[in-house]
Amino acid sequence: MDFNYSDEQKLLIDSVERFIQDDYGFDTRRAILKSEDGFRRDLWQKFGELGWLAVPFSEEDGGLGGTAVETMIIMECFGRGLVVEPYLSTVVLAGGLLRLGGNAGQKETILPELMAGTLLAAVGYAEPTSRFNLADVSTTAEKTSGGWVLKGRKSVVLHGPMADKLIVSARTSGGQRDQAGITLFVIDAGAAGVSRQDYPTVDGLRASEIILDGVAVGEADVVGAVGEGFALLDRVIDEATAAICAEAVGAMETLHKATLEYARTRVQFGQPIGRFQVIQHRLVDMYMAYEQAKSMAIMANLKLDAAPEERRRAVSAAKVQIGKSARFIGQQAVQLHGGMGMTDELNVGHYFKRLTMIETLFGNTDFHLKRYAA
Amino acid sequence: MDFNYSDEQKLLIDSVERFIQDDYGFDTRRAILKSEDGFRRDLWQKFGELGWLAVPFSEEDGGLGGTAVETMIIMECFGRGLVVEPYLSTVVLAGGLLRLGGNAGQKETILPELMAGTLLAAVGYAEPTSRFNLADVSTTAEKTSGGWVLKGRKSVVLHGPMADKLIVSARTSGGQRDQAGITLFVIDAGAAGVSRQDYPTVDGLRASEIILDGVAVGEADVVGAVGEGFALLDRVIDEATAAICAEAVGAMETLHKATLEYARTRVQFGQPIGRFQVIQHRLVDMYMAYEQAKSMAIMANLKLDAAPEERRRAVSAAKVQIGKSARFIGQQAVQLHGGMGMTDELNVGHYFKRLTMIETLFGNTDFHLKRYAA
Amino acid sequence: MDLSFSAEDLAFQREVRSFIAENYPADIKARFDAGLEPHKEDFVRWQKILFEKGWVAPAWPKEYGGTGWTATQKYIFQEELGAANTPGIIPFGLSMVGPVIYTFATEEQKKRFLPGILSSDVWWCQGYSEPGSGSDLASLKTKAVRQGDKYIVNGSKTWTTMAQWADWIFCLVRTDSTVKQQEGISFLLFDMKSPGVTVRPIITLDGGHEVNECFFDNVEVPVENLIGQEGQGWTYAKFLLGHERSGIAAVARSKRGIAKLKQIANTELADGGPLIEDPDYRRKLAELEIDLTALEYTELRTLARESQGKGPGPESSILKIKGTEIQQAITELAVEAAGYYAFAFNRRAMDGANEPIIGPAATAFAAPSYFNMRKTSIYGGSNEIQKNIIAKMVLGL
Amino acid sequence: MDLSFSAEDLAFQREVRSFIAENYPADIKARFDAGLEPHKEDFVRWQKILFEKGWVAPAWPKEYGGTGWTATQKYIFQEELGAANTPGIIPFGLSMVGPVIYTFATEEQKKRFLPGILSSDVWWCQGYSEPGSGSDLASLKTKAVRQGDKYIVNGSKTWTTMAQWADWIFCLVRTDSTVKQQEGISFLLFDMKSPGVTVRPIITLDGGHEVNECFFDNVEVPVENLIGQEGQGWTYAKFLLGHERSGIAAVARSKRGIAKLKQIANTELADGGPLIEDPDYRRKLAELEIDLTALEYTELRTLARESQGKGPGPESSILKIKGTEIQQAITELAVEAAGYYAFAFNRRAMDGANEPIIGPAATAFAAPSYFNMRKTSIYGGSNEIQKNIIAKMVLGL
Repeated sequence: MDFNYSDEQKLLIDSVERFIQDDYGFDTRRAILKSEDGFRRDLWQKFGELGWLAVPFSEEDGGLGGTAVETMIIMECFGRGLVVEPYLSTVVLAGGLLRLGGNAGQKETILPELMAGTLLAAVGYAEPTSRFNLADVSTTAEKTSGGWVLKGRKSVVLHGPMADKLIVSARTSGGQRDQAGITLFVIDAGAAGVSRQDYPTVDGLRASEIILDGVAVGEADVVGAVGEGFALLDRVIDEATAAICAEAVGAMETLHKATLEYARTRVQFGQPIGRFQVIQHRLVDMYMAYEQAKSMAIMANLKLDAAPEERRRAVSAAKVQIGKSARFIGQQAVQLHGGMGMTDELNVGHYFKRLTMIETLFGNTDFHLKRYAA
Repeated sequence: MDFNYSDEQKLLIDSVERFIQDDYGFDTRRAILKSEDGFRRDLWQKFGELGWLAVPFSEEDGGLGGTAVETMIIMECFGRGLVVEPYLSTVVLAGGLLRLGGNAGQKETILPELMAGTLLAAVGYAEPTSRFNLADVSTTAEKTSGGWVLKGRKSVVLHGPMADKLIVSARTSGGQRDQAGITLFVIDAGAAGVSRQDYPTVDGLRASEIILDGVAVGEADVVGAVGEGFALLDRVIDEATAAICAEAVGAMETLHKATLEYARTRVQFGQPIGRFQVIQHRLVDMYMAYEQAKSMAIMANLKLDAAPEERRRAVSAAKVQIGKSARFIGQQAVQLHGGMGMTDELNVGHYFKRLTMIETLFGNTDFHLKRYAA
Repeated sequence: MDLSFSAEDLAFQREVRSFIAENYPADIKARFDAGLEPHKEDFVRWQKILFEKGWVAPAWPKEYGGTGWTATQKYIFQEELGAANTPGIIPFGLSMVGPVIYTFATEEQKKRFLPGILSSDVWWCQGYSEPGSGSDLASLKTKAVRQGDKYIVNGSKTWTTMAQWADWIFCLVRTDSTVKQQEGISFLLFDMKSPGVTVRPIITLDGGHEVNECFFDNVEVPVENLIGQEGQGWTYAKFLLGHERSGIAAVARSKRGIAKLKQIANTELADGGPLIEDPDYRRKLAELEIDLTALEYTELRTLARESQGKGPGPESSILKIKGTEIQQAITELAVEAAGYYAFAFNRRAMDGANEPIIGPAATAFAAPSYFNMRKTSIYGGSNEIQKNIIAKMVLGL
Repeated sequence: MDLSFSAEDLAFQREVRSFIAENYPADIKARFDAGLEPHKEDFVRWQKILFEKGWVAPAWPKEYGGTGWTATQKYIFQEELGAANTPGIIPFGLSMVGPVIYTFATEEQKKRFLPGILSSDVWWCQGYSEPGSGSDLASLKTKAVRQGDKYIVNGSKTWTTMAQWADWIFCLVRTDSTVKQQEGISFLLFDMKSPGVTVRPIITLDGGHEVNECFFDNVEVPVENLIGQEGQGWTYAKFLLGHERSGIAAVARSKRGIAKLKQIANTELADGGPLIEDPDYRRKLAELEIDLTALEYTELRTLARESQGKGPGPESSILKIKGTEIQQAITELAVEAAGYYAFAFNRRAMDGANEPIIGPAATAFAAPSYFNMRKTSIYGGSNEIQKNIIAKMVLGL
């Protein structure tokens, strides 16, 4: 048993932390949010140059062969800086599906560009009525002679507007909520029959509603096996869940530190508010919530390769803890900052908003409690 | 809309409060707990003389024609004094069943003695596997030529050891958890076939496991209509639930006051602990929990005569609030009293224990949340 | 003790209900029911309708334009307004400065200011908080220096709600820095169009513009705009904060919120069934509704005490704390109900732009509302301050 | 980073497991599994078994009788003891006074006291709290006045756990009242059979006898029983409180508690089905188990830091707070599972009398255990004090 980072991992931490500190200040991020694209392509290129986009891929596939710990490190640092670039969608989600389920052709054509930072991708796993159930798929893939035709709607596809490739789940057999019969397809974002409605999200990202109206795909565009997409998607969504748990930990850390600093300096009734015992204990409760969340994020990331049952329980347990901690820390950070915490001007509200959406993303606390206890 | 007590009600409050203050000190109660009987017959007689045992019964039946408000007043005062005498079982439960469902003969023979304080009664509504579902009845009543024969077991019959009469639910038709087919019977505690295992309860009462092994009863011993006991029992248990909500309010009030007083006087680190802001806010939270509980106890008691659906929701809502408030106030009263709160010597633990059992009695918080939302 | 309404009360309830049904403008109702950001005109129009009926100021003494209603009638009125989802009464004139004026001002000032408040022709805003003062209101720094028959006001106020729509401001200013903090404060009224007044919007984390900073640069205020005595402003300020707490529990509003949650939970799907059948969601809704019932009866008990001439005392801080906790919890459950569509930032649609809404309309503003409602435990004396008040004033600690 | 055990660790785990299986006496196990009040002999026998194996003091330096294990081995050992439900190590000798002695005492004192601690031939108790001192330990009043080669001790101690079984006490006494509170305290050891020592039981709200008051009436204590220097007792006391926190989180114990809850919830019926299928109960169990998992990994992270020579610092206050909250929550859920049978006060059966149990055996002591476990957030520095410590020492407030 070992909870220490290797020397290489420490270097990675330094590198990402330095980036956040030097190149991703609050004003930089604010400008990105207001920009047309909603992300910075030059920074993304830099991620590629620094090797961050290649981290989880095997050396065989041209990657760096990193483990979940490296992804955890990057996501935790990104959480500290509230990075909005599409790392989660492109590298963790789409990259994860291709890494574990992609065929040789897909890996050869897509992964090099993805790792170089010249190809962005997003994954459509949710539908208007699916809520958090990955098996609740109404989008259909009808068999044709040379492949399949997709029809349906994928909702809240994060980073959809900037994606060059989309991976979507569709039903090739079975009933609406059957796990069997789901197939994953990779498609060009610009393919005929694909239409998008793009919009900003409350936490500063961009997302799309994606309508698939007779999108033709070939046999070679299936990711993983036909009808067996659920297990692959479930696994990769678990990886992504563990990744956003780490992101949340980073965001909570920054938020707690900012609130602590504010409590030390903000004077009310003749003394810093951090002298008031109620505020002190609140900050202690936030600190404990943070430590418990951090422990669980580590645990979940280290259990991603366990047997599916154990992995699912570990990830759900972590998501429950992170959901509770994130809500508490987010709300209390705003509360203790008083009116300032309510402004768009201060970073606090932005962390709170991102944490709120992480609470929802890939299933909220109730969902994961049930999945854990199932 | 009116939240004030009438002048008569104020007199009743004075009278019960004076009794608690003058005749029911903590040492008196402690001696009662250690006594063979577990209650004081002379005090009970006094209750009779003061008219308290006749409060809810109609003038026609020889009672005082009081409303739920009078019962609420008595129970709230009893809660302040942690009175262990069998008012709930004899007057509210058994008395309630006879008041609403008793036939003329039962009323004539039992109620006068009950009101005079010479007859005690208890009600068996729970069974080893019924939990809080009043319809979950395995005890059977088999029809004979002249009446019925009862077989089964009633568990945790509060005040069973001292009861002269028992009213029990038994199944005359239907399946184990059907509401239809339940019949209530009044029996002599000493009847052939009745055996008891008596024991103390954690909150200072006495209770019995009651085995009915072929107890013969007559047609005249049915309370209410054959097969329709559920609605009657459900109504009276709601009355009793509202009554213990009031009792809990009284207990919480005393406990909060005692804790407040302790916080004002207990010196730690050079000042009364009530000066520490965390303790102050805790006491405020307890105060709010008490006020919310009091509001709900009043509401439920005033809605006992509403249509069954509304009554049930009102009572369940109150029981949920009281359960939460009682747990919080009880635990925090012990916590703020520190080691002293843990001793048998101080009254605090006794209030906490009674509040804990009230949380369970007639269905705990989870049970009533579901009943409310049903 | 009795929960039922008298025949008179029931008749009154019918009267209020039918008045609202007949007079609540459909376009305002549509905007409010959709959860869109209201316009200034919505508030003004509705308040004028109530004013014409004589119902705009139930809390005021009859001689100044009040209704003379019993506590029960006031409660019924609030309930009916809440149930109908009418615009809330903007408190700055009617609930805040109005009572200060009719209690402490000169006859001349009453004649000058009260009519505009009642008719909603003058929109007021509140100059209390300052950038540095926060919960420690008495530490305010905005200065008013007397020069002849004028005060020269310099300083700034913040979190000034709807100042962008305000005609006048009532403002706490420091007229004496040589005495104890609380004793050097005065209560001034002035025109927001006075030279030297600048209003800067503050955008909140939900993207809305509700509050502002106000800057005063040598603003000249005639001395006849001083209320009461110089240096007594803190007394009036405390009176104002303690006076009008009816509706602070927001019970009617929260009832509507819960009804809307139920409606959402009946249509949102979870695993193919309505969300309301999810035991966790169902339980949370039930707990919230029970919390609200407890608050409602606590408020009714407070009103009953009040109608006997007791209070409203500091116990009403409970109403503020529990009321805001419940309002916030409602928005939390709305976000949970929204699922993934909580992500969609429909801000421009919320502000009334003719843009399509992403996701179901019922939850389109769930997340911004949740973010926005965090303010309720901060403003009007943070909930921590309310607990300090209860500890001191009610528990004697 | 890696959660898996090395081959050596796995072998060690097997060794511990089989040692327990072979050596844990069946009669003690039966009593502990049934939740009965343990006898003194249970603890002593089990500790002697561990002592003979050389495993009784893993936290001690090897030279004094420790095991020399790695942090992971110590963790595995605790886990296995917990899983097997063995008697907990009585801390007073092995975890408290022992480390003080080997750290601060003279060679002679070490020789005199350490063997009896390791062999469990001497049962120690802790003389810290006093009737008036509570969380404010340094305000203690028990006096020791030096007369020649003796101290004369007068005063009293309270909450003295298992003093009724104790042979010796380690006791904080005031040897100088003229200096600052913390500077006038000394650390004395003395025989509980000394003339003038009286032990009075304190019955707790669950009806149990676990703690006592100890009265000292002119108790004569030889000066060679003073540890370290006169007036330095507070230093040793703080060392003791901060030193041995391994196991403070009680993870293994709580894991067993949750396993038992699951077993209960699988047999108790609710509406004809097992309670575990009730969605509310199921959710609460899941939440508790997740809380415990988080605590477990927080403890592991703390141990990891510790094995790198960092800490255990004040962060371990988290372990105390969360650990006790979880222990208490487990007993709450047991009471809920018991339903009406939680009423039955099976105290005499719990104390080992040959009496029938009312209701299912698995929940027979649910309520007394719940009442008893309230102590955990009070003792060892109340959870409020722990939060003060974190605020000051970790957050720097």
